[in-house]
Amino acid sequence: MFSKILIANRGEITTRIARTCREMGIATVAVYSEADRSSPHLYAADEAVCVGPAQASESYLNVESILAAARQTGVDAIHPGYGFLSENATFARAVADAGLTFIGPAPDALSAVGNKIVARRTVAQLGVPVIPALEDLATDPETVREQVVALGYPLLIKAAAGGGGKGMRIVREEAELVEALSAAQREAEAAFAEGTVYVERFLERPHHVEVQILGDTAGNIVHLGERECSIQRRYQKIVEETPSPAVSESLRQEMTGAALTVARAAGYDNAGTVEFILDNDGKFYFLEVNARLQVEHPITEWITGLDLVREQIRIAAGEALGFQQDGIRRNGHALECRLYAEDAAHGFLPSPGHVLAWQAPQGPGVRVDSGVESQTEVPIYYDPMIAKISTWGADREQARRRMAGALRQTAILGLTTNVPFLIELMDHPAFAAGDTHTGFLSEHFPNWQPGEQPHMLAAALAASLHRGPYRNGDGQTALPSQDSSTPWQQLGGWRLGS
Amino acid sequence: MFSKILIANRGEITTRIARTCREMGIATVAVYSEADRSSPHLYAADEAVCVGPAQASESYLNVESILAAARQTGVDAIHPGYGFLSENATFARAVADAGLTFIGPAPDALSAVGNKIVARRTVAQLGVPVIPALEDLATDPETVREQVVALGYPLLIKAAAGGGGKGMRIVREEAELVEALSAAQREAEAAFAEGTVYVERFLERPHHVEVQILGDTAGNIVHLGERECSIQRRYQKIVEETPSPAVSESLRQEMTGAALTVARAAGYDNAGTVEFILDNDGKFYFLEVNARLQVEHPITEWITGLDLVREQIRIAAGEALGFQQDGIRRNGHALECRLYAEDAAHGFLPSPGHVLAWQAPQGPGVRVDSGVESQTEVPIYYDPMIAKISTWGADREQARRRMAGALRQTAILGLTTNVPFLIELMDHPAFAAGDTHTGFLSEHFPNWQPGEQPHMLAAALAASLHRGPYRNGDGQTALPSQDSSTPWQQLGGWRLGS
Amino acid sequence: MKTLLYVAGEELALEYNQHGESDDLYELVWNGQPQQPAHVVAVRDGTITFLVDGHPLHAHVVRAGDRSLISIEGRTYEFNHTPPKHDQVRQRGTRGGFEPEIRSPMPGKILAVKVVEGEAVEDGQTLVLLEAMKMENALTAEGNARVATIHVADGDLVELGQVLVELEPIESRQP
Amino acid sequence: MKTLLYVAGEELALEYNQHGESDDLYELVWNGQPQQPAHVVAVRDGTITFLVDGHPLHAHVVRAGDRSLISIEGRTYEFNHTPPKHDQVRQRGTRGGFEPEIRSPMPGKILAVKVVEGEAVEDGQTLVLLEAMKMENALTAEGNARVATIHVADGDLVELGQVLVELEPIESRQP
Repeated sequence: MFSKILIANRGEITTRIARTCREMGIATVAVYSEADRSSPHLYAADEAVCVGPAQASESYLNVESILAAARQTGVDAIHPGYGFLSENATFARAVADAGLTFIGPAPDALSAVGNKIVARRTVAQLGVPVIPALEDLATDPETVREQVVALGYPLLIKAAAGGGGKGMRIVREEAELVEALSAAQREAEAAFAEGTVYVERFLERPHHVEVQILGDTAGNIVHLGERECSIQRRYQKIVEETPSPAVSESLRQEMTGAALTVARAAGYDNAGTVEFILDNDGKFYFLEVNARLQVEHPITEWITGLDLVREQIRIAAGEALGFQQDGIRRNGHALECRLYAEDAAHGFLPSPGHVLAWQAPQGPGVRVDSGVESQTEVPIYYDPMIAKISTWGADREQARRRMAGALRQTAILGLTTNVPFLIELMDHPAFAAGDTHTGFLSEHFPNWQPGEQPHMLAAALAASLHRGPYRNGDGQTALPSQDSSTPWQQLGGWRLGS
Repeated sequence: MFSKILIANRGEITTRIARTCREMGIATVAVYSEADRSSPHLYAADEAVCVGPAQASESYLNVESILAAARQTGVDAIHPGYGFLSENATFARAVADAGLTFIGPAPDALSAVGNKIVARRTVAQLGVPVIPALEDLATDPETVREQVVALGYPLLIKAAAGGGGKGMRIVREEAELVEALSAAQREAEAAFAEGTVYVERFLERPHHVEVQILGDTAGNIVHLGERECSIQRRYQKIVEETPSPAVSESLRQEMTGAALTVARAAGYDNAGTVEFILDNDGKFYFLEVNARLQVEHPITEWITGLDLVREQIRIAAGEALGFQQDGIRRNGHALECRLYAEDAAHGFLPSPGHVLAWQAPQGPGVRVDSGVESQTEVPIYYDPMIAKISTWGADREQARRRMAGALRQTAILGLTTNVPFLIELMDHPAFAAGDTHTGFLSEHFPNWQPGEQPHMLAAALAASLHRGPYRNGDGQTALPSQDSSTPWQQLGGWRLGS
Repeated sequence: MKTLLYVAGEELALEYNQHGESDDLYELVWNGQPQQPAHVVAVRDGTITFLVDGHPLHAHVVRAGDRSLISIEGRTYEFNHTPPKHDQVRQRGTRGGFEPEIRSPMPGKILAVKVVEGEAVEDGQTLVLLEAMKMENALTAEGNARVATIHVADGDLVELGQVLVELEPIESRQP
Repeated sequence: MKTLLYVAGEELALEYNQHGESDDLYELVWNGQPQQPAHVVAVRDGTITFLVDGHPLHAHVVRAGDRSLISIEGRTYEFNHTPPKHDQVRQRGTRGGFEPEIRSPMPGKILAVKVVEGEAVEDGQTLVLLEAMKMENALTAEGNARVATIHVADGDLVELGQVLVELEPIESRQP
């Protein structure tokens, strides 16, 4: 087993990986950029190394800098988390060349499944259905315009190296094609250091269902059930759950079987996710393999009791899986909401800034994986996801009500976040009924505005009476203005400055 | 099902019960004393009613006042939590007389098991072993002195109505007897409004093991496995776990069987706990029945996936248990640590006061049930338990390491708490080995002092550099002293008042 | 006691006066309308607990410069304590008609300026690509116009509300 | 820069000076002994993060009156910023010899005063029963003595450190 692991990532996932390492008695090294000096992930680890300036390309995506930190701290292995370098086979090979273990699939399997175009072809040969797509796009926009005619609109542009919605664009008519292509390429280049994109047919209102797999280096491979991830905005998931309300037991057998077929064919090891599109007739299509830990892995951990990071580390250390397929029990229902620093009322526009106050929910069946604390920065340079709340219930309804309660317990001030939006989403009858699909938000929440402001008067009274930390815009404590209308004396309290 | 429930308690358990009610769509009423205006339990509920002055006898133990609040808010049922009126049959009857449901055992069952003396006799008749004891103590101390000679020292004085260590005294020699008796009587009177005590033989270094039971009003009764609660100070548990490291599968069969026998004989319904003393030869003795929700119920919830408060409410509403004994699966291992506002280095002396800062741990497999938040009071009038942290692991070691990590994540300032002590307890080789018994603390932590202060220098630097919040002794924000040695300018930051 | 608060330029008036009998009970008048009185049961650093008609409400409060930020049951409320100034950032989503100043809707980095000064642009044409948090956002012209002034260049970091490009409507241009 | 801090009456001296090259690196001298330098990576309201020899430490900090309270990895540290005064509460657990003043070890309520003024008491004899948080605590005489003054009565609420009873040693009593 490893004695020290470097976590080549930031935010909540670094903290989460460091916790498991600590439980396994493995020391950890966090890396951070100059923009992340206030990030809690820095002090979740036993050591921390600054790997460069704010721009991800110069820090979290900087292979040289990451490897230098690994050498300097004498680690045995590198866990890439998700995003950044997690699915970069070149990085995985460089890690191996440096004599270290990459905690993820072997570089060859990573290449095989990591490039979505290659993966599509392989999978189609296995008899697993794939969505009609155009893989070899010309470089000349005019030629592309002709190439895609056969597919028809709407189209979806996707990054070959991608994931997490980066480098994705939906194109509903030809006029949007060229600009969408170049935007997707630039985004993919920025996010994955690899700008190749491809185009596939866009299905309306399908489900996004994925199967978690886990394989060891001896070729044993199991699935941990599916996750429903249909509720998305900007092609990024915001709510996930398991089991999927759209998947019957027989469909589950088929889909998990297809997922295992894909994984076996790729010689896949470590944790991975096989993503499918499920249409309204119960037909599913292979989408891609995410060759890494998934953001939404906590819901699978809730229902299986497994620690996926621990399994990843054990597998990377060459240990065999400690269980077989029939030893895995799935119990109850789990939900995850992703908290984003974004303005749901204005096109889900990112809203970075300074966290002035943060209160996480707690209680039975509630788990919080947070990348922020009070007085930390959400920098403009990285993904706007600031925390994940997951809940477990004996059934879906209990999990849903727990989530609705947990979101109402959450307080975050200083940033605009999607918490009020998530509250309304959890309370929505269509969500309560399990009628989730990728068109859910545009169908039920078009041009959402935070209409419900039920406690405006109490909020105004709080604004008038507060004894709160007075802060400048940058979050530093400041003197209150000598506003003579605050009623300190009446409250029997004291008065600042008197 | 009930539409509104009053929770006749305070602190973490009120918040915890309110959460389940909210998940069940049941409205809640919290009660609070004048000393608890800042307590978070007040705003965990949908309504809150002040039931009297600080002294528990005038508020949380004031039956008239509680019933008036129930009438005023129009509730259907009262959940008593633990402690206070939870095992008071007179209160249970008064609730029923008011036309409301008492969420707990039927008053007759409560009387039968609630009085420990009666319970001992009943149980002995069933063939379940009981510890030698003297039940009918004379009122005259001299006669008592003669009565107990037959039992021999050391003795244990216990409250007939008691629980939670209140009204308990260990008496190692005759000279201590009289004062210990009167102290125990007064404590019992104050805590339970019932001063009767009895005396039993005190076993050295046994395990304290208890079995959780759950019965519906139709007579169906199941057990949810055992909890090991041996690690105690002042006769109060501070660490609990399930399963018990001291209980083999065959012993588990015997003990849970005995617990069911006791519960059936008492016609017991709702949630309850049958407590046993387990000696080092694997022999166990009935101790008492706790006819209420137990403080440590979260660990049973962790391993069974059941919500015990939900089950209590369903049973009280007349619903049948939704499962049978063979439908209950216990999975993994769970641990609980009780956080007390007390000074472990000075005889575990209570340390009430003002919470200046509170940061709860989070992450996978960690649950926090907290009765405090930053800027709340821990009043002198009530139990010094401020929060419970529970962790789940696939095995005991994972749960233990999670707990050790969670405790290190916890920050509480303004009060002396047992967190540093719990950290050392979790790290202790004897605890890691599962060698728990009621003499654990006196054996391994006699006269404990917080020896390890590994970060004294960093703490001193933090004290020198800190940027507030500056508070007066009562926790109110105040201006910092104009200490010219603070290096704000050097930090590139701002300077308050400049 | 009376406080004036401002939301999206609108003035809100809250009067609150202690009730005679109880030192924590406040009579409230909200924009001239009498309201249920509120018990202020606990005022702490950063949080306040009220009881309104028996219902507890717990508010997290931060004062940031001239603003008060409040969170109650997961929802956020924001008030200004002074009236809006004339030159302040226009509220997002409330613009009407032609907008001569293209402002940054969020802090970010200019990825590309897609126009040059003097260029005629059409309604909907992309003027600037702005990157924030790994997502690209196109800022477009609303209406036909001519680019008067460009204030930023590729790679610039910009703040919320910063003017990036100034436009002149085609119609109103003086020949 | 030099700070003097006090723990249990002991003076501790911390010198911290910025290293020339980096604005967050501090050279430290602790009670005259040079230490590993520390990077101060983030100073926030209520928390500070350091890096010492590559190891991060996260401290929660509150200043309460003259004291600084610090929590690092679940352990609490407390410093006074000014030297102890002569008449302050004696540290618990460090008393030596006869203690003429019986002080309350915690805030609580006097359940019963078990002695009267002028009474002779023996070593270990209970003087006062103090209740806090539902537990009874007996405060006892250390050494044979005579009760000089009783400052409290049954039912009184008392603060930490408040003098409850004053004793005179039997030996030193002037006849």
